[in-house]
Amino acid sequence: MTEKLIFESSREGRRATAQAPLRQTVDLPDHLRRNTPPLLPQVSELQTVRHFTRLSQMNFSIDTQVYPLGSCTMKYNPRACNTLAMLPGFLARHPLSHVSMGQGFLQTMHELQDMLKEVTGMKGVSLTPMAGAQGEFAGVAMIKAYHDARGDSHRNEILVPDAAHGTNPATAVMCGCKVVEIPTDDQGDVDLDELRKAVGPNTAGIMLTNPSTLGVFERHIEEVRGIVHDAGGLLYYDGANLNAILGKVRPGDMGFDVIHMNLHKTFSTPHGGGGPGSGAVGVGERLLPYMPIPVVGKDGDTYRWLDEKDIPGTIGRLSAFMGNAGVLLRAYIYMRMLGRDGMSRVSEYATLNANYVMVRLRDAGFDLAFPRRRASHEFIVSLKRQSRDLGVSAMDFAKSLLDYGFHAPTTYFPLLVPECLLIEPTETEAKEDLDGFVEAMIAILDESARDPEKVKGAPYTTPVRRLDDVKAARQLDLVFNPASVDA
Amino acid sequence: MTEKLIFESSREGRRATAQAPLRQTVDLPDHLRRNTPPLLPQVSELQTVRHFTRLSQMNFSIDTQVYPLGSCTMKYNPRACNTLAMLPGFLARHPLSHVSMGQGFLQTMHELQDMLKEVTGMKGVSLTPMAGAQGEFAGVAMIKAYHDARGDSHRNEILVPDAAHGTNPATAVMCGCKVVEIPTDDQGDVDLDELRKAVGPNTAGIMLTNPSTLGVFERHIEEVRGIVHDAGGLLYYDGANLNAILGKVRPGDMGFDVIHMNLHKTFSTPHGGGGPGSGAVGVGERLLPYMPIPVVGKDGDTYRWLDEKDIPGTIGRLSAFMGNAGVLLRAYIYMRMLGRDGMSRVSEYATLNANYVMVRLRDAGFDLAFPRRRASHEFIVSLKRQSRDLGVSAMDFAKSLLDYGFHAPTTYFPLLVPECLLIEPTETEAKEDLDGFVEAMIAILDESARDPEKVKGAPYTTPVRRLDDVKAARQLDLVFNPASVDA
Amino acid sequence: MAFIPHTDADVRDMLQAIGVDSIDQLFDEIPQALRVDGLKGVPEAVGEMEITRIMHKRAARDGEPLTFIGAGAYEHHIPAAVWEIATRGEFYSAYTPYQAEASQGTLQLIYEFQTMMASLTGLDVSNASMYDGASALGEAALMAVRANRKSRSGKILMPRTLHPLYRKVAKAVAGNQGLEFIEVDYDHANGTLDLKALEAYADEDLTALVIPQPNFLGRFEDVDALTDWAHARDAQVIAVVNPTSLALIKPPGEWGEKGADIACGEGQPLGVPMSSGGPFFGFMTCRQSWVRQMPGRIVGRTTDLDGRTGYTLTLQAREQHIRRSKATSNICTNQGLMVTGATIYMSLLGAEGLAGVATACMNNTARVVEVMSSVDGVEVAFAGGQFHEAVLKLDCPVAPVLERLAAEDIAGGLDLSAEYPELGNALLVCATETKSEDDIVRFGKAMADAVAAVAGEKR
Amino acid sequence: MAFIPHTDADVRDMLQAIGVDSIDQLFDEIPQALRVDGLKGVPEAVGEMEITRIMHKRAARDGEPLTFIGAGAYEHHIPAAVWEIATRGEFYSAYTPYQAEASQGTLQLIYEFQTMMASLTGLDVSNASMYDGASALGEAALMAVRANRKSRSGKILMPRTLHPLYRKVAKAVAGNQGLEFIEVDYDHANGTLDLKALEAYADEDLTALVIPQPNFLGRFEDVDALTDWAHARDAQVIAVVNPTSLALIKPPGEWGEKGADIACGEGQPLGVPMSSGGPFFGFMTCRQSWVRQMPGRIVGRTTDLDGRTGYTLTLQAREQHIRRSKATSNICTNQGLMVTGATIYMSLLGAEGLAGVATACMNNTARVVEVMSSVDGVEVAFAGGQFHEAVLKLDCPVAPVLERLAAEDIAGGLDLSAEYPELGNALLVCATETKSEDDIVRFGKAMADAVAAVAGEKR
Ligand SMILES: Cc1ncc(COP(=O)(O)O)c(C=O)c1O
Ligand SMILES: Cc1ncc(COP(=O)(O)O)c(C=O)c1O
Repeated sequence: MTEKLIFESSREGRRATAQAPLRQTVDLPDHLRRNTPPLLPQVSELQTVRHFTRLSQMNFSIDTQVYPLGSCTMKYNPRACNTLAMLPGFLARHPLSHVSMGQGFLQTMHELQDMLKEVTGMKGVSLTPMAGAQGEFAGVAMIKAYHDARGDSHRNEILVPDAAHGTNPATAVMCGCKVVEIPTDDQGDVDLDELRKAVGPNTAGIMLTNPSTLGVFERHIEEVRGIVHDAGGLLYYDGANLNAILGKVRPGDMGFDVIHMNLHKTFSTPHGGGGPGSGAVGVGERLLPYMPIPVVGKDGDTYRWLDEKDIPGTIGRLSAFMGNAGVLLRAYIYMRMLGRDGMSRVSEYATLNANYVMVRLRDAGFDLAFPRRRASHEFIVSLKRQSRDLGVSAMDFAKSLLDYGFHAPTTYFPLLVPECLLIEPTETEAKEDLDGFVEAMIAILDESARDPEKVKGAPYTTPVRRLDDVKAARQLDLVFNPASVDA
Repeated sequence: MTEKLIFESSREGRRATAQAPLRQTVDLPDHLRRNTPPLLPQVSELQTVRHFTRLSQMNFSIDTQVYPLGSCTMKYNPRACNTLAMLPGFLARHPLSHVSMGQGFLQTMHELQDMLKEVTGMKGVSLTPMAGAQGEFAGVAMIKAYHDARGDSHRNEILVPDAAHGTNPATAVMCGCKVVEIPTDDQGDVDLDELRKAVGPNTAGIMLTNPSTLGVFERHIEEVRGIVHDAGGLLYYDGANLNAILGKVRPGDMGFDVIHMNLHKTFSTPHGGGGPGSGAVGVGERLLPYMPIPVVGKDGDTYRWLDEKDIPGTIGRLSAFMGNAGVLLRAYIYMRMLGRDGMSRVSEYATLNANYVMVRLRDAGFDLAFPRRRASHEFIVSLKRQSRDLGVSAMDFAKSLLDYGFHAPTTYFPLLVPECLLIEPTETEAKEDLDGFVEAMIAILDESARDPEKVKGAPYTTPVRRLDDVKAARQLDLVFNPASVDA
Repeated sequence: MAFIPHTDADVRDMLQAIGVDSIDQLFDEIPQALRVDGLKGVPEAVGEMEITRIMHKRAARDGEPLTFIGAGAYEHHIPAAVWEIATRGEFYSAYTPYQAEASQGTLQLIYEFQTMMASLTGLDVSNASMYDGASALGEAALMAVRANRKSRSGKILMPRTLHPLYRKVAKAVAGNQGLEFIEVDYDHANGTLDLKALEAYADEDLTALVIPQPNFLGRFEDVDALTDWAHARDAQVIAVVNPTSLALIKPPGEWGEKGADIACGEGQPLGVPMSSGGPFFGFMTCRQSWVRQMPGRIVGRTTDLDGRTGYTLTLQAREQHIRRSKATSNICTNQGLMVTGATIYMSLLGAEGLAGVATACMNNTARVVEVMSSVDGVEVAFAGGQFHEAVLKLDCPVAPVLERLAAEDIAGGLDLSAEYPELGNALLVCATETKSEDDIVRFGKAMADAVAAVAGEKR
Repeated sequence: MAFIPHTDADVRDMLQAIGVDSIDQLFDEIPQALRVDGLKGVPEAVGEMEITRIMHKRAARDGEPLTFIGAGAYEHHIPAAVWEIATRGEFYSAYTPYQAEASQGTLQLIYEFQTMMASLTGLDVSNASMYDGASALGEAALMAVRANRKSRSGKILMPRTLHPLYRKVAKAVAGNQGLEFIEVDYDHANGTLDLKALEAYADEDLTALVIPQPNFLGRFEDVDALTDWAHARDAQVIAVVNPTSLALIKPPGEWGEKGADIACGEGQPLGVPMSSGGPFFGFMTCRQSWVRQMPGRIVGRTTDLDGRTGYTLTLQAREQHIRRSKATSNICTNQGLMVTGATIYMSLLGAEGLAGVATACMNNTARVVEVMSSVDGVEVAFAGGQFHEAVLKLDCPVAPVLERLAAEDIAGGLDLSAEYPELGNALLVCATETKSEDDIVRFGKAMADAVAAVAGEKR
């Protein structure tokens, strides 16, 4: 199954007439006018509906497949979160309309801030960052602002464990900092000796994911905190893995000064094929004066925006309005449906599922990256041995899984484990589906021994077979050129 | 791609907990209580969403394929009709609530009645029938009531051309009438001589589809009217094919006394995989006193229900409330978007598309059932010759088309044309898609000559291959029995 | 041209291929005298933007009142997933699954639906839906006539505790085929069918007895005794049941010694919005032995050429498109999409969830009864249990009370005074699981005010 | 357990397989002292039914006002098909298309999006989205620094006719990397950037000039002259444009002799609801030569093992997950689903439809200007053309006027008095194609009343 480009269904003069007013004349000087119309397809409404419906069917998704993509928390996105966030009253609200016209919305945001404070153990929350990476940006910018305000402008080194997500070092640089990489020890914890060596008078802070992207809980978190705080640095918590510890341990209690949360992971707002997300930030006492604006405040019974006047030290605005409001609504609805007890259950069952799949794969002969550790909500299998012995790589396993109807785990991340698969089942998958995944892995392993070429040729059942990424990068073809078809 | 039954994912104690209150205790005597719980699946919300999403992907539909199913008018169903009919205010309205709480809805229904009168040239409209067949029932019941009221209770013969849809004779019987079949002449018109012979003192009326299900317009409609009316019978118009004549000729002007409309065809309410539909009826002067209730009336500025008190001769109620209200909303929205000119364009382009495909198939060597006639919005190809010479049947063509990504036309209906395909492209298909259909037909024809066994084995690309209907009827398996799985 | 994809060039090429000069020429077989020139009475087209505004306004005008009416249409919580999935284009815009290989989604779903409905009613087989509950009863009566070879009378007993609109519809739908519907009175003191009242017909040739459970007045009939009474006289038993209640109460298949023969009813409570009364869907189930008398579509499981399991329409020889005038019914298009919604709904709730809904309904209605019994001028008609409807008796006319409640945005119940004059100023109320304690208290207050005001006016 | 499918038996079997006694034991690597026992500050769970009621109430409370504010978020008609399709589970619940073979739907759609945006802006290539228009500008500034090898200053000129919030965001996002944003004043008499004001910087090392078109005040800048001015000084040109306007007005790629280098802006007008300001999406396009400096995802067309056409993420070496601290940006998750909506929107409208929307917006705003110019105490700030926003000057404070309009359910515009004190009591208004003549007249009347009342109070 493949689908033509929509431009190939375009015909001069065709239109979905019900959708736009007829063109009137307009008062516009010639030098401002556009001469050639843009290349938007000229198609009917049915052609559009059919084209995009068919395209949608070419995707794997949570709603159709098990999707154990590590670090991404691909859990069920309750449908009510979507339909309720799309009620006409929420969609019709202009972001700059008078606060009296948005009390329903603002109340919801205020309650969300409060819930997130409780969940993280932080003192203040700003909902404005639009994804995890922007939350990281806000966090590091606040750390910088804190040091600057204390006259410590030289503090511009951000420590980042080598297992960290790519956004961590990239963020540090965007905030004008230098990155100091900290190695991981053989049990997946931060190498404390190296950390001690790395800290110093220029230390601005450390960015830590806990549990780390290696799928294990940083057991020496209290020592890490001590070392960094003693050196005058602050602790940043990358909340991408909050799903693993919800209701069990709180970043604020671990001593972190700032945290971002990927609401599109832990709080199940949909990933939308790439976004939108939300990277709300929580801060401790020290960083309260620097929070990104706007924040929602409450005066008596009235909710209102807090801005530069209320938070004069703010690192500023990260978006024209208040970030991904609609995503925040979805997270709020989800959190209310989970409730207090449901939150703890999330981490419990996510952890149960991960550990179960881990032991089953181990028992089936797969190598774990950290066989002596508990899995958090995810864990790593390394296919280094298979790659060496059978010539079948982690990528081949990933593509083969697609033929078994499973989305692949995260591949080749974290970079420090060779031929790795980072597997995160999430709490919303049922045992029999986990068993199905394990059986597929075993079947591929068997097949790799019997007929490795077959595995290397996978996938076979997807709309296209393995794509040539090298060609894609070398012979760049990034936009459709109608002339190329006529030729 | 196949999908397990949802019962096979059921596990004792599993639940989609967010969806229902926890069970409280309840005051219910033992003898009233149910002892064993019903066999509803015990599944999670994600499992449910995934199961039914996957099932949906196993369907052909207008939104994904060209669907030239004759007599069914599978045109584009505008999405706005659905979203607007599902606004909270419309969904929340109880059918028996006070009329002051439903003026928005009732106004809409009243306007719909008026538009349908204009479209059909009839004097009164009742929206209550829930599908074409129930509209037919209402129509014939009114004809009966009319004769009864005049003391003509012996008039109980309904004339039905042999090309008629199965619902026509079945309806006549449901109304306590006898069916007298009238043959069709070799040009697809009613055989007038036979009609003259058939009418008499017991004639209640005739049921006619015009254009008929043979895809041609009944050219002697005025003679037919004369013959039946002269004999004291009334004329019933089966409006399934209204799409062919919208804005060109009106049943009322042709002399029909009563008509049903398939709003789910002509006015594009979705077919929903089998329904719901709407079979609103329009009546001329003579049948106004017998309309099924309720009808929407207007007193000054207020809309209200008309019932037995207003229409004492009514044939009664056909549903507990007022039929498929939500379907009627969708039809209303569609009609408003078409508007006056858009209506005529429907029949023009539906007819253009049908005639175009007809001549292209003819030129490609297919036999038309009525080569000397214009197609209306549909037409018939007979594969009798191919069946005889190549052993490839209309059904084989139908199944083969599925492999080319086209839904099959209607097969083996009307019954009087052997090995027939009744093809109705509708006005919303683009020329290049019609060309694609023609090319697929040609390719199958070629293949039938080269490798008929291949064609007889089709389809190959659907979730299952050709199904054993005989086995289905002989070894009835109509409900799932969990015990059968354990065994 | 709204929804029409043709370009001028397309039209030109197509006309040329056909060999005509204009589209108009394609209509040349229609007698000229009959042709009309457009439809002037239809308004000009509006774009989607304008119709969106119009419909938003009308829907907002009708609002979302606090509803305490049941009487055949029930406000239940419908999980968002139900219609999000059911309105996916592949379900929504498909036809009846005539081409089974291209319709396995719909077909398998119907097979699952049939399984659920059969089990819910305790009977063997189910069809794929009828138009609504009331017309399903009409069809069930016709089916009983076909199935009951021992009776030739076509006489069907229908208690007055059956929904008045159902009684009317059954007569309209089945009355033309010589059936005789006989209405049997009930015990005015407790709102259920009186076995004694039946005795008047004990010696007649009866085709069937209709038993509503719970009945229209919210009461539970003595279904075991009634069923056995009918069977003892070779009459068939047609159960008219509320599917929500069946999570909790004894299913028709277990009534009396042998169980009911046919069960039917309104499927709307299973995830279908009230939506001014439709589209809803009727369900019908029966014993295996009478499956060939069933009206409507039926799906069966079978295998394909490769031996794989698949689903297909079966027993089509009962249907109009094959059997024409000898078909079991004229039904063709049914209420497929509603069945899709209901199947998703039942899957999301499960037996336990549906039982939770049913108990909440019962308890909330009991609470309304409790609150109302302390309102001046309001009395509860029948002592003892009810499912989720109850009859109140007012000491003033009902219509003006309902009008006052409507002004408070409360749909306060159904006026029974015309259909049940023997009950006086009677009002049928219903509280489903959607009603909170606050709602019920608000209803009670509003009722007290309305009754006081109307009674005051009268004086 | 909401959303958790485990049965007791499942848990038992799984714990046994793992070899622990309880789920709690799985957390034994977390230092005991840090453990919390639940989250008491979070409310108890509510079911979907309860949260549905809560959210319906809150949404109804905020209502659907008559909106005449633009200022970066525009109310347009959005075809129903857009979000019906974009929220299909397969789009909605998929991740970033890392596994290309399992994500062809999303990938092909992004390729189509890139094509549309590149063409709309008249540039060569597009990325797959940024967070929003304002942050996209920040990223564009950083990109200009990377791309402009001739400039070492990091100085970016930003006219005050650029959205004030965009200026703030650009500084917040890009300010930490040593960029210097210089605000340039405009001609207060006609609301556009004064070429003369630029001359002050004529001899400096400039990295880029930002040109908004139409500008924040609704006016058209002299983009040709400005572009040429910048290019003559080796400064790059960053266009900030409204995509709707581009159906009608000259695209950045054709500005001046050489065209703008980078275009960015807010994609929300392309089918995304206002929704309190997000999720929206930023777009960014540029010349081919600088594609390797682009931030964000980019999709390329390629072939598979069998030679079939397919789509995949490409140029990933620019991105954080490969390049880490040397990436062009830290962006990872973007606004994918909004892009899905926008691509469907642009397909449904086509070039002609989008031009229809743009002309209706221009004409409606012109009509607002006309109506307002006859209101006592209201004056139009600038003579001559505007796109779909215009500045009004009131003879009384703006805030209380807006408050009065809000009480009439009219969102009456944006108060400019704090950001543009030189304009006095200035109000920015906008009328898109969604406004009818009646709406505009109603707005005019309400404005007249509000201004009269506020002016009266003052006196
Ligand atoms: C560990 C970690 N940190 C940060 C991020 C970045 O979050 P986002 O994609 O929302 O920007 C991710 C997301 O993949 C992540 O897994
Ligand atoms: C010619 C004709 N008449 C009547 C009907 C019956 O209509 P419905 O299916 O809505 O009952 C149909 C539907 O297929 C039809 O094609």
